[in-house]
Amino acid sequence: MNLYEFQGKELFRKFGIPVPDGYVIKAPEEVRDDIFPAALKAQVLVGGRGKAGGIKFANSREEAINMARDLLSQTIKGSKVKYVLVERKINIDKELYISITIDRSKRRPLVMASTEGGVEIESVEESKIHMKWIDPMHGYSPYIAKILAKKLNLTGDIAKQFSELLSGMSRLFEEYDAELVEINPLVITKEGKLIAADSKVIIDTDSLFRHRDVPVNLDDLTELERYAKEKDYSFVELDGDIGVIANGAGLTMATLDSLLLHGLKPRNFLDLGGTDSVDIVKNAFPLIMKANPKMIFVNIFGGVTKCDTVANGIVLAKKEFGIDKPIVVRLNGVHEEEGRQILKENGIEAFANMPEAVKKVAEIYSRISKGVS
Amino acid sequence: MNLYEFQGKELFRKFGIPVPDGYVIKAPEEVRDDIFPAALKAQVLVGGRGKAGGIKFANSREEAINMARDLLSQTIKGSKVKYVLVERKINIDKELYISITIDRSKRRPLVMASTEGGVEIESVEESKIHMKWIDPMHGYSPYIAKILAKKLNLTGDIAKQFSELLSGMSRLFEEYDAELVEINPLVITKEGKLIAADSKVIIDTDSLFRHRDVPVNLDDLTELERYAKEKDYSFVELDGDIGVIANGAGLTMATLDSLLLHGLKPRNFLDLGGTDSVDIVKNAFPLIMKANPKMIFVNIFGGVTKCDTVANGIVLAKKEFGIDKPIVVRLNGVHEEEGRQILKENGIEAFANMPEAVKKVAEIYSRISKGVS
Amino acid sequence: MVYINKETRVIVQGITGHQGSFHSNEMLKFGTKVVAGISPGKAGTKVNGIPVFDNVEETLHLEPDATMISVPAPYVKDAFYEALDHGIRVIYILTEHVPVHDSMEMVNDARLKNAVVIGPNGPGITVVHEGTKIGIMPNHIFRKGNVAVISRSGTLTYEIVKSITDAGMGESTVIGLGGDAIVGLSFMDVLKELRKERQTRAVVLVGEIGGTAEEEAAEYIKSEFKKPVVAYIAGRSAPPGKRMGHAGAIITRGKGTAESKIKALNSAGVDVADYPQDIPVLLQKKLKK
Amino acid sequence: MVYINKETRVIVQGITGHQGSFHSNEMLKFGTKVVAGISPGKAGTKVNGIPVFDNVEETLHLEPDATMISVPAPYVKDAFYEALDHGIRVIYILTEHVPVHDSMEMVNDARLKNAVVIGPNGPGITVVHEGTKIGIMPNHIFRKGNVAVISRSGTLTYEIVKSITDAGMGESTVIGLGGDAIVGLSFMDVLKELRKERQTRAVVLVGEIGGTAEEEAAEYIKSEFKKPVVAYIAGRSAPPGKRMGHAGAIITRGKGTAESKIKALNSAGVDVADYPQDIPVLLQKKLKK
Repeated sequence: MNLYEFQGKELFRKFGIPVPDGYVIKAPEEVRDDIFPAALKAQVLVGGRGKAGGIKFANSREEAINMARDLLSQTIKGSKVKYVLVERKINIDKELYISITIDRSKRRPLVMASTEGGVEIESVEESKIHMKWIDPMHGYSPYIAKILAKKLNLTGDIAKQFSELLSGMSRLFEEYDAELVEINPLVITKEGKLIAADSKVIIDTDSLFRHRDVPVNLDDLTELERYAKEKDYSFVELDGDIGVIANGAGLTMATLDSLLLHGLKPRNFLDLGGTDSVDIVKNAFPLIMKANPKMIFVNIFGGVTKCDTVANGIVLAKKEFGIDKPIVVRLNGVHEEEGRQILKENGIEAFANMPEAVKKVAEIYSRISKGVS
Repeated sequence: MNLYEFQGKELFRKFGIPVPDGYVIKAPEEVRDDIFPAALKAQVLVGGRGKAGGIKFANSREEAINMARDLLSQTIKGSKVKYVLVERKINIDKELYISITIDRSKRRPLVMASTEGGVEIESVEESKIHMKWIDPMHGYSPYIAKILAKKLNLTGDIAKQFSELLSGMSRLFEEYDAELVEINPLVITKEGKLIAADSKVIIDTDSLFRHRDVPVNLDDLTELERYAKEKDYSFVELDGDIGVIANGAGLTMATLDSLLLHGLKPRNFLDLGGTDSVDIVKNAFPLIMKANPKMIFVNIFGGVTKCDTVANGIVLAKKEFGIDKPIVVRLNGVHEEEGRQILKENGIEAFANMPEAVKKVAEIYSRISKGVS
Repeated sequence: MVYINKETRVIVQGITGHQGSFHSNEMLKFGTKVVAGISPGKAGTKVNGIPVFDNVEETLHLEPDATMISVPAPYVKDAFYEALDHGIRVIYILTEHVPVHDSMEMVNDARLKNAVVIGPNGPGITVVHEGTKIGIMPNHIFRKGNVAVISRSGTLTYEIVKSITDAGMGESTVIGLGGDAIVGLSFMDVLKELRKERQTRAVVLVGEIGGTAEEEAAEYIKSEFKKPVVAYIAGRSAPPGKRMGHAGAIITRGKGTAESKIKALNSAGVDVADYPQDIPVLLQKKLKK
Repeated sequence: MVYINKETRVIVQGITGHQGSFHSNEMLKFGTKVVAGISPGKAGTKVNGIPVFDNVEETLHLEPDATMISVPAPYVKDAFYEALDHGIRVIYILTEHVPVHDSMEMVNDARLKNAVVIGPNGPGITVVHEGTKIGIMPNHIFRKGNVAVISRSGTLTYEIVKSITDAGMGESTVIGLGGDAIVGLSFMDVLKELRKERQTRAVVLVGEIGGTAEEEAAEYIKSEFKKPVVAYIAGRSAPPGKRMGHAGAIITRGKGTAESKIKALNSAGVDVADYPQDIPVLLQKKLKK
């Protein structure tokens, strides 16, 4: 779950991480007249906001209202701006980078720090990124801040502030099941204060049952993905035009990949999961049809989800929803004979082999495309 | 640091452990007229309060005031009663026992539970005490409550309450650096509620720097011990009549033991610790003299604390405080020759051998005692 | 023998649930010694003839070595520690959606205690030549043989196993590592076990996008692993930043792409199949050499 | 060799403090390879000719194996994890008044990682025949020999060691376990190390009231330990419920009395001295047999 900058900063406050004075608005007239000069920051869940013109500076309320109106009408990388964060402008002396994330191969949290703040960390050369790992059994220890502070050339009071900040970040990371807590830039002000100028916090979606206070932001999903989420399908929208239904995340990915090897582009990822239900199969079709694909490829290896169940689901969907797009089906695994028989009786051919099925998809697709052109 | 029952129950409330309604008073007139019938419980840091008449039951405010007056005038096992806890009387159906303590040899917290509540756990036969250990790396896990609840024959809602209670106890134990969290009796009321009728909480004194909210109770120390604590001496009052000054906890104990083997009884334990300071040695004497011993035995093995430092301290003390009791000194280790020379010059004989020194103590003691009788 | 053998005594935590009861029966049919099930409040009953107990402590007289955990995600950690603290040293977690911080803690703790965690969110382990399995892989796809399959996937694994079986070959050990970002075992961990294991003569890696486990495996194969290895990597067509079903299948910050994995594997002499169905052909080619 | 030898490379965390600077010099004089000291903000300076660094990471090029921690009690845990996380596997903690929950965590973590914790609140370890020590035991009391001394005490240990030396015998390894309720090593842990160690021909246990470590050692000696053992137990005269200086020296709930310990040791064939000074006599008697 990606948090908006302002939500991340609320958590920062809770853990004693200093942030600029500020407040969030949903309409231009909510701008107050107290903290100028101010920064106005469009709140979106995608990156690259600065370059897209999502940050402006205002010296008065009037100026700020106009800027807020402008920002709230923008769409940044496909995301409509719904909130603007109004913050007291800070006097930047230096910009640093600090984050805690999960190192998958070391299976433990990783703290990364750099003197090169304010730019994307991916663009910073590796020698300038300092890393320390947190042992997940005993948790964060303050010596990590001591070592990193020295590498960032922080001394005296700033080093002390850094130690408190990192300890707050690590508690936030742990207590809120975060996948990422990032401050970029972490600013040293001309007044000698360390302050989190931005926030990027991602909370593990699977942990939300114990974090009732974490807001559910779905603005980084497409409209179709939000719909699929409501219906409880594991669904990702892609930019091709062949609808895909498969079972198992790995097999579904393999299905998309196979299409691509034939120069065909999938419209979506849709994994039926491991439940043996005719309804789940059936209702996947109206979801796919909303994506308006040119044709549909159903690729099933029956295990928990049995082939005859899938066949029945397809037949019902065709009848109930009047699916008029071509459907190619490949069935293997548990009850494959029964499944193929059911489909055959309903005039649908089912392949027993994935490469052949993909070839058939390519053939039909090429025919449709010619017909259209 | 031993907490009073009412202080322990304040912590219980903080961790969601149910306790009876109640409040603490320091004077009889502080009794309110709201929670009768009520139990009045003398607050002392020593055990065995019930048998000593420290718990009474009142049906009205008037009755309670009289009882409170009585309790507040009592001294239980040498401890003056300063507080009385007034609590709504509970309807006891069953009395259980539950505690978390540190198992030294297993190096981990131990949870003990028994159906035999309301009596001293030492008197309960072992087969009726159920034990589970908490892994200190991953901490308490709820399965422990599940297993213990079954052994206590708790089911349904009571088992659920027990699970929440034990989880609260374990958080208190961990977050407050407790050495003991004990509820005895843990009561099941006739209304089907689990409630902590008593509390015994001991917080690790060495952890108090991070628990500023834990009260410092010194009522279980003798007056002399409190005085020694203020002066920062490691001191324990004993019931003999030979004052002891030594260095190192082990050697000090060994000194007391050696006296005892000669039928001599030490007045105190006093360990000078590992600092090489004439003042610390010198100021130990007025402390010892407050205990009014018949004689003083100084037993030193010089290491960090050097023998000449000790000698100088003794000489200064004799001069400054006019110590008139016989002093036997044994000096070995670093600078022993210098130390013995200093003492010799001031008319004090110093032994180079502990058994001989103890023999000398016995000899002098016997002479003094005869002189007295 | 990898992690378990025919003598391994298995308990099922959550045996009265849908998955627990169905798969404990399938395990029995496959030959697994399922000695007990756990379901609080159900002690004294039986599921598929397996005695049910209220907690793990009560099963200790049956000397369990391994457990299958099939309880809802919020309770996995408690069930896991109940098993670990009572000395069980092979712990398979079927459950998906386990919080990643829970997994981090469990997996690290287990490694320090020399316990093996399989999963979370994987199909388990089948040691074909020992006739035993813990997990949910379909019984009928296996044939005793010499090919080990290590996979981050479920259904795709079954598909590949079946294609190996259908091609007239057979399997030694098939293990699903799990689809989460943090799982108990990596490809490299299992390769180390297989290095000197006698039954296995060739290995199939079934990887997917996300993380760097395949790249690390490639390094290890290059320097230490002498048996023939072929691979399939799912997710070539996945766009960055999108979770492809599995929590672990995500390309973040330019890392974890299929290209990177395929390149690393190729440079370690591992043939990577374009289609899952090509695996048997690649295997036969490698084994003929 | 027990835990350390003459090649062991030692760092001192808190070297600029009073204890750190004094004892690092004493260690150098004894022969210990003290390769670095830590004191934040003091990097680049020297203490007794030992280079000082800001943190443990900066000393890794010196390949330290062991550390002496002498920092105030609230900072011990951080210093400990700094050492442990950077791969140091022998960690001696001089500091007293370390919170017991911190010790529990540190000691358990270290055991899982095969690290050795000596202390907290003890005098350290001296391996006389290797000419090395970590800790604060006075240099001049030792003579190379065959008696190992394992103790929960400080000064009392020196007294006993000196009496052994004065009696014309000598020591192999002398180790102070620490006076706290939770310490890294028990008598039994060290006895296991000494069982097959060649230098040691007899062992002295210096116990005190509190806990059951002496009783457990007695059990172990009875069944497994064949070298002669003698003992002294301090605290026969201690009343229950009072801490006799050491946090660990307390008789609680009727447990941990000197009587119980002496009885257990006697029944394991261990002679227990009435006075510390009797130890050499008991040793000579045992060694003559």
